[in-house]
Amino acid sequence: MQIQVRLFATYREIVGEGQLAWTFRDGTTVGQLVEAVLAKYPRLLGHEKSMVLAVNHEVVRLDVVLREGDEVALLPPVSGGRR
Amino acid sequence: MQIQVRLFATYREIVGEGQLAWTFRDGTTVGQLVEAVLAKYPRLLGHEKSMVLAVNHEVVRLDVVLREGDEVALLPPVSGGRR
Amino acid sequence: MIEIQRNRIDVEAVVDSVRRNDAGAIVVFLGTVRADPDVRALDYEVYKPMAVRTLTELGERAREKFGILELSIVHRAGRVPVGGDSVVIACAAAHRSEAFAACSWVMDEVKRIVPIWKTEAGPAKRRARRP
Amino acid sequence: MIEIQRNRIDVEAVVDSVRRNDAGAIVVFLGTVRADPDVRALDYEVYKPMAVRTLTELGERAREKFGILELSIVHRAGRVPVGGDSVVIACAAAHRSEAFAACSWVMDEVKRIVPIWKTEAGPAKRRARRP
Repeated sequence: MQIQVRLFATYREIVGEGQLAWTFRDGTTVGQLVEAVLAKYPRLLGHEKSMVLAVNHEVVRLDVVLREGDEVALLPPVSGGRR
Repeated sequence: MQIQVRLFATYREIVGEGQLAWTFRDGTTVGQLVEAVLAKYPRLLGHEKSMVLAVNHEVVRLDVVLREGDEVALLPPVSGGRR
Repeated sequence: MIEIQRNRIDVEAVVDSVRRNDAGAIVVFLGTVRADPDVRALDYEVYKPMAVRTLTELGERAREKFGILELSIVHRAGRVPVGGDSVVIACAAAHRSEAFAACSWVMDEVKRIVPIWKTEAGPAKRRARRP
Repeated sequence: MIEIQRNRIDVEAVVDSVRRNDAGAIVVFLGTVRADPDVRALDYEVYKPMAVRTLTELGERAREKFGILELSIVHRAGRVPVGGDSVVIACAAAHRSEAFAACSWVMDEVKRIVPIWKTEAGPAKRRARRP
């Protein structure tokens, strides 16, 4: 199945692109997708602890199973400075 | 000495005027002025407990001694409603 | 900017009056005349020289107390119809927590110590609004 | 009104978007780009559909949590120069304590969960701003 992967801010800069179209086999989870992305872009390693994952614009946990056409976003922390 | 007396809101409505020019003898205090106003306008009686007094636009206590040309204001509470 | 005025308050002008390059946050409070079955407008009676003096002192105290950079207060005198702004306060600070705290504190103080009284103007009756 | 936009924010329009006759208080927050020796502007990167969705949900949660009447949030995307407004939040309520609490809470949540990232744009360097 085809999955859109979106990368933002630091992650986009590390990978060099903000949008990737990847093919995964049915039953792939968000966690497995993240592992595949980290394997292909090892400079992202270490970032996975603070990474927030969203599927179709909603924050999800790593065990969510992906479906054809899903948009998965890898979001760096949005810490916006002092109150 | 000549003193300007200013009245606002409820007090102005009770007295029927917002500004009075009164003559007092030297050494008169704010408290004595208030007593004189209450004696002349007995419908103000009962209001003196919540009355705030200002001389020349500054809140003062009753023992302040007045001086020629002072403007004395009798201020109802300014309770302005719910937060 | 400290003003007591009979005409409509220009909100954008009040906001612009506190803008500074070293401010990262501006908090604005607008007190508006709320609709009520018996109320068409509020009449504000102001002891103007004392109100201006008290508002100016409030601004100075807010700067000391909260470390804010700029503060403006504009209050209406006279009749303000339902929906109109009776007071606008704008406060600029380096960071937002000070700006929120200062703006809220100033409005409480305006209600507590500034010599301004309001009376409801309704279709038929006219009475002092209860606290 | 929930908007992510590249052009300048019209503050008066945001305020007007929350006006209601049953509101007695409007609190507005403006987040502005603060001057810094190395900063000429901030660049805001926004995951727009998720940001709009998250902001809309924040508005609904603020209504439930604080009982406010109206809420608008407008955030810039792209480059905002020093002195410019990067975000404007306006909140209307019957009374001011709810309006202040809701506006402050919403801004904290915007910083915490809305997918918007900022980068400093300086005369020479360009780096992520530290939290």
